[in-house]
Amino acid sequence: MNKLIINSSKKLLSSSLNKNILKSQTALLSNVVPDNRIEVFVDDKPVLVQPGVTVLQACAEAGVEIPRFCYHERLAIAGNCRMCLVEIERTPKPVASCAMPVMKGMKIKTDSPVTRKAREGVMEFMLVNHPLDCPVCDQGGECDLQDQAMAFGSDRSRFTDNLFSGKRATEDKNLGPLVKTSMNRCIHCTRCVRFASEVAGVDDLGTTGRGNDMQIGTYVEKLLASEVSGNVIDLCPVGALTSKPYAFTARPWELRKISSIDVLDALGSNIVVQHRAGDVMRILPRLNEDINEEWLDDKARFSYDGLRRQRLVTPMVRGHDGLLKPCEWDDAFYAIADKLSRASGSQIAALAGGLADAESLVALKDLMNRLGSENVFVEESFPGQASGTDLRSNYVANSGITNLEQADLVLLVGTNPRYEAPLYNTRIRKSLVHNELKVALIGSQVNLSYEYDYLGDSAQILEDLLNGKHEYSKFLAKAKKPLIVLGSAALQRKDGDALLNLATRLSEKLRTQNGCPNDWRVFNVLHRWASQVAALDIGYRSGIEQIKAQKPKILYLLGADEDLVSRVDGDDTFIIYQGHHGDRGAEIADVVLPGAAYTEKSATYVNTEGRAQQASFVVAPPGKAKEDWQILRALSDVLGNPLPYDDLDALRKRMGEVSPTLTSYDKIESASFLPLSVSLSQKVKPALSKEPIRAWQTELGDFYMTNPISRASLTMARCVQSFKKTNEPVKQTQANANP
Amino acid sequence: MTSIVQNFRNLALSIKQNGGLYRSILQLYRVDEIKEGEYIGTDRNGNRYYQNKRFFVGRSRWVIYNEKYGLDYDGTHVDPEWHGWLHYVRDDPPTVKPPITYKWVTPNPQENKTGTPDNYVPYSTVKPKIEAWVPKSNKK
Amino acid sequence: MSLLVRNFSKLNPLGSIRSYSEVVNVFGRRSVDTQAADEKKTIATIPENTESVKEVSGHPEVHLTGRLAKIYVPPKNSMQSGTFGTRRWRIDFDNRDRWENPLMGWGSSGDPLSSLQPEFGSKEDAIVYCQRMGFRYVVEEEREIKRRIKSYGANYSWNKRTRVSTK
Amino acid sequence: MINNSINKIIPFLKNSPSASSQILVRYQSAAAAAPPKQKKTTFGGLKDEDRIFTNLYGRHDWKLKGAMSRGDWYKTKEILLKGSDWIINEVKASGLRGRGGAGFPSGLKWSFMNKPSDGRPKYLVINADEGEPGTCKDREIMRHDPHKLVEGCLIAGRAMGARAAYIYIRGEFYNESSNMQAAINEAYKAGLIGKNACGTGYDFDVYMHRGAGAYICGEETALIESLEGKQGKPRLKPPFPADIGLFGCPTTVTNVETVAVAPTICRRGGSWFASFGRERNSGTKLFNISGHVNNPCTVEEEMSIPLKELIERHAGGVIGGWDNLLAIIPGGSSVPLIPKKTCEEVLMDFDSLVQAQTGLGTAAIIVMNKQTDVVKAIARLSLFYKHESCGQCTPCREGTVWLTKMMDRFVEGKARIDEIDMIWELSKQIEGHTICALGDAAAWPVQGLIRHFRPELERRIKEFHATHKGHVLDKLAKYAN
Repeated sequence: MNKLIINSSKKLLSSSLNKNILKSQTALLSNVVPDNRIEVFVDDKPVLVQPGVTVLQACAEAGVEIPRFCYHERLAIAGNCRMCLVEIERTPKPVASCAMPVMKGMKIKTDSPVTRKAREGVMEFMLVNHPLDCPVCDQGGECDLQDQAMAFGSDRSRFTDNLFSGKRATEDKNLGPLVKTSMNRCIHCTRCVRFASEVAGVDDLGTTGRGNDMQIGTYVEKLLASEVSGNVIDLCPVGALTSKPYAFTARPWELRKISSIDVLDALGSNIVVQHRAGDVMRILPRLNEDINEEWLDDKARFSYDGLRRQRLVTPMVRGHDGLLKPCEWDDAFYAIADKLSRASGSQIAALAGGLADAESLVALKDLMNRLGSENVFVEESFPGQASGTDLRSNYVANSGITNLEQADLVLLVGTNPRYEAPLYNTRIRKSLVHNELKVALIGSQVNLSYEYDYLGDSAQILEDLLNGKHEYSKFLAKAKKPLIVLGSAALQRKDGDALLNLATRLSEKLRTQNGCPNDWRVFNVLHRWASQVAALDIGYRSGIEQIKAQKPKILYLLGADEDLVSRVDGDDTFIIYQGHHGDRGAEIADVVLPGAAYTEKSATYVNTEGRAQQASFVVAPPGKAKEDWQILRALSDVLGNPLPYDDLDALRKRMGEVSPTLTSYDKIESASFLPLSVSLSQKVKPALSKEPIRAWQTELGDFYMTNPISRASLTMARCVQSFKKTNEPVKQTQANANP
Repeated sequence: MTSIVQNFRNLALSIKQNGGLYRSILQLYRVDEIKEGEYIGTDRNGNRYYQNKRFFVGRSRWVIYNEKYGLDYDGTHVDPEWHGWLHYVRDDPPTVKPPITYKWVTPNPQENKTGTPDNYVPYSTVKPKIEAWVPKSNKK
Repeated sequence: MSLLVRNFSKLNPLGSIRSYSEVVNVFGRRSVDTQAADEKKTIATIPENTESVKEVSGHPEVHLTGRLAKIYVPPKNSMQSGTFGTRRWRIDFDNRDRWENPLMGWGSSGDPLSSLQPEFGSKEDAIVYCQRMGFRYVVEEEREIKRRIKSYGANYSWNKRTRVSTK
Repeated sequence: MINNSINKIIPFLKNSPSASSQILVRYQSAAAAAPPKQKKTTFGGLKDEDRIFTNLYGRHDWKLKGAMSRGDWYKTKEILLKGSDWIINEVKASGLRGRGGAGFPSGLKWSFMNKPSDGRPKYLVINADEGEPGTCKDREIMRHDPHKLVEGCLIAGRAMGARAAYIYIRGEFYNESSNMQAAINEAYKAGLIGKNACGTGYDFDVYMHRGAGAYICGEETALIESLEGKQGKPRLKPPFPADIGLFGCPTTVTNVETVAVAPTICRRGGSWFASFGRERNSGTKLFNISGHVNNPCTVEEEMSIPLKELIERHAGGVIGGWDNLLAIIPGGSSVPLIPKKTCEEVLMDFDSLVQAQTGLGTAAIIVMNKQTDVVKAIARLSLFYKHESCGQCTPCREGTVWLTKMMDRFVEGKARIDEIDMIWELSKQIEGHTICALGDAAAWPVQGLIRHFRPELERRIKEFHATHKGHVLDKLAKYAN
């Protein structure tokens, strides 16, 4: 944090006045030689732009925003809404600025009478069939059509014909439980169609009919089967596509918007949590070019209703009758203290789950250490032989997410990024579409929404690739900027060590032999859980078997809900569960301590590329629940061994001591210990398993409910249901075909 | 001149009606006032009702609460049947003209329980925003 | 001594003129105006020195010292295509607890800063504001906008994957 | 036909406050700026030996043998061997302008394709999607003279170095496509096209593709989309098809008639072709005369023939005599109509018709005599454009419907006088703001009607209001303007 604080320096004058100009010099042209820029005039103001950019982009450089509906920065150009018409000198008629490339010396007039008249005319045509239902429309208040009608439309209506024939009426489509349609409002910008086919990679949406009868839809009624389908809601410039769970619950101006990050996968997508009077009403993506761009996957966007269900609102202690009973904090703490006082350090173990924040992880580890225990584990295991978790480059996505766009070959091992990290997958897809990226996959043959080379599902292939025996080796050898993405699901296998070993060695081989740039990193681990990288940074170990073997007297679960330990494993073990949802962990616990979910605490998470980010406090934890680190701090007080931090700042200072990466927010510390790791790993020769490598999730139905929050969400349950309903007949016929 | 005499006479009447000087002082302590008037009746709680038309309307009918209430008397101790007469809703007291009793009229009117452990607490009929977890094992 | 410092800073040509600092209530959104010719006009000047005004600001002490201000450029709203809101530096304070009013069910807050979102023309202005008010602050640097060079012809390219398949 | 980038030629109309100034500004194309000096002064009466389409009426054998006997495929090899530059120069010299409606000089257009190759093949696409109401010239060629088109494909393809030609034929033309396919098969069999076409060492294939009956697929980029298997929705320009066209490759889309006359031009020389018609409007042309004439026909005539003479000489005159004429749409449904007075002096060529505030279009002359309900006729055209709008871009998708609704009311007179000005403004809002020229085509007939028949519209409105006292429109009038 200290690094970020900028002291008031004296070089001040520039930025306020020249902000836009500075922006224009850096934005388009970051990696281009500035010499070939051409000059165009926007409203007689000269601007230097890269040749090939569109008139609309050139105007944006000049700080003039052209109204638009169909144009979107991240989608292909369609040019069909005609709202962006501008007059260009010496052209006979106004041109669509979104599609027109600039030419040297072009004189663009964005506010001339011709331009204004054209906009007004187009706006009138947009409105002639648009229903006047803004008061009951969910888009009202954040509607492009509203805003632009105010700014560029006419001040009176001429729709005499509405008296005689009315407006166009279109049947609403059913796109599943997430996207609500109100097709009367559609202005046929086709943004949703383009998003589905370009970004999501599902050709589900399209147009049917022609002329005024043209409709957007799915041809036949079907689920919009995409893990990123919610983004069409954002993209829709009117209220034709709105959010079904959010429908009629709030208006945008009532909502308080808090920037935060998503923790339901390991990417750490940036989000805006919008709440009203302590209720999370919806979650929207926040633009961050380095992580999620402008998108958000459906689980992150729609599982917020899980934050209101199945919550732990009060501490509980298991009574003599074997039932969990609500109680006060003191009672719960004394029950724990009572047990702890009778256990030695080695008899205590802690297990951290996938949604734990770095603050509570540090606090828990400190507490355990004070109690004399070194048994702190993470649920998600990570191979520990050779260098394992000692070297950071072994367990993060070293090349980062943005570098996917520069890569020319991606080898996915034992992962299905489409469901494990949907936005990682859209990034791969983006690169595939725009940069001719090649993708190869070892593992289950899943639908990644794009074409890839399937190498098989045997672990042996990795070894063959390393030795150059596999026929695909020649493609790997040719790649100038290859990437290897190892899924953390594959590392859960018995031969996880061997896979990690092979993948790191292959990566290092490619990096050194293919002539990659110096700062190019090949090896990536794609995690599934938001807490994993921070936990490994802090020094948590993996190995659930160890816990099971030890049979500890006291087991502290910090949000561990993945069913890895059960009552059967240690019948006399005293289990303490701290977390926010009553899920699998709370069910087996003797003491339940209610913690805070990710929207209820200011907490640090480190994403799969090793980037530390902060989730924000949005709403208060429900009932008697408290922020997790505070619970641990209070417990340590009761135990008579208080942790040395009283507030978040002190705790974060301690975090920085444990691992500086945890507090250097929004930065990726590049770790280049891979050569070292490889040299260490060569000593170990673990055996490969014959079992085929399987993906964690193979179909969309698996994607929705993966963690306590999404498992508690009704919306997610509905998604799973409608997915099953859609795919039932297919499965039956398949079953009949292959008995 | 006559008014002074009258006042003394009234005072003497009041003291007499309240049962002597000592009881009058007690009464004064309890209700801050001693008045003389026509005894109208007693309700089922033992409260006694008086009337003296010499006083202006609003002060001409009053109740002396049963002594069992001590200083904790309350407006709701007045019997509903007498309430109408006491507040000038009806001209005749229930001793003269008994009120019509309906089936729905409760035979045992309750006093105000505010401030006591039995007091009424309003409850919300709205579903709680946060749905708390109930352990599965408890449901058995 | 403090007087001297103040005078000195007044002599500083860079320090004496600051650009505007406009306080916009979150509810007081402006109308859409893409042209915004007057965008950079100075509305008011604030002195650059570190003279504290927190004593006269009227904020309760606890909300001056205990709060963390985040200075940042708001990203584009993903629901809309307009970028007007992304032109200035804004201050957000750390969020505080809100609760439902037990009588009426309205949202309540004990936080006087929750509706305050001052906007500034530059990062430095915002920093000076925080210093003068005595807020602790964090600066989130502006993110660079990455614009693709796009071409309509790519939709129909003969050998690229940008070729449009669905309409 | 609305193909061949009409918008390149016909300029955008400025939105001026008054109708009269709009008329002045209108059609100030570069072509019409300064009339060139004319060598000839009288036109028409094309002699039989100068006819290009000698089997227009199907009286002779349309197959290869008959075609060869009429001179087709004669010395095609020599023409091909002279090279693309020679062919393009001949076509340039002939002054041939595209016959699809926009009238872009063909030689110039073909020369756009002669850029050095970047590895992509080039394609010639023949627009045989003849859907313009009133037009029936291409189908005659394809049914009765298909070899003219096949040979034209080869020569035009050679001129632009195309690898193959795609003939996109309207789906409804069943007989035409059958004959066309038969002709192509014959030509393949005779070695005239295909590998080593005509023995020149030049490989050239011709494919036929039947459309599915969408008028918009006659727009060149929509046609390309349709050929690619997608919905026929026009693309924006730039990029022009000569840069990114069919399957992303350089493509030229030309009309059937343009290509079919090319072999004859090459054989008889560009100067022969240029000797017909006025300067810059040279050549012969197929005229389709329909409507209220005694003898509707398709006829090949010299360009610049006076409209009156054309009708009197070939179509047997207007029914009920010339004086019974009300108006004529001279170039297919998408151009504005002209009243009788203009019809008397106008010449049937590009420049003269532009001066008359209309266009040559496809030279489909629709004659309307005084028994026509002219408002209803134009309303029907509006309905046609409404039905055929592809729905891609806003002004056309919404505007055509609006125009149709208003025109339907104008037929009864159920409107206000000021709505005439409003529909004029609406048509201006559509025109020039759309992706393709269909928006313009929908706007122009309405504009033509208002320009020449405003009194008729006003009369109907007054009549309606006289018989419908207290109509809802009266209440509206309060709020109008």
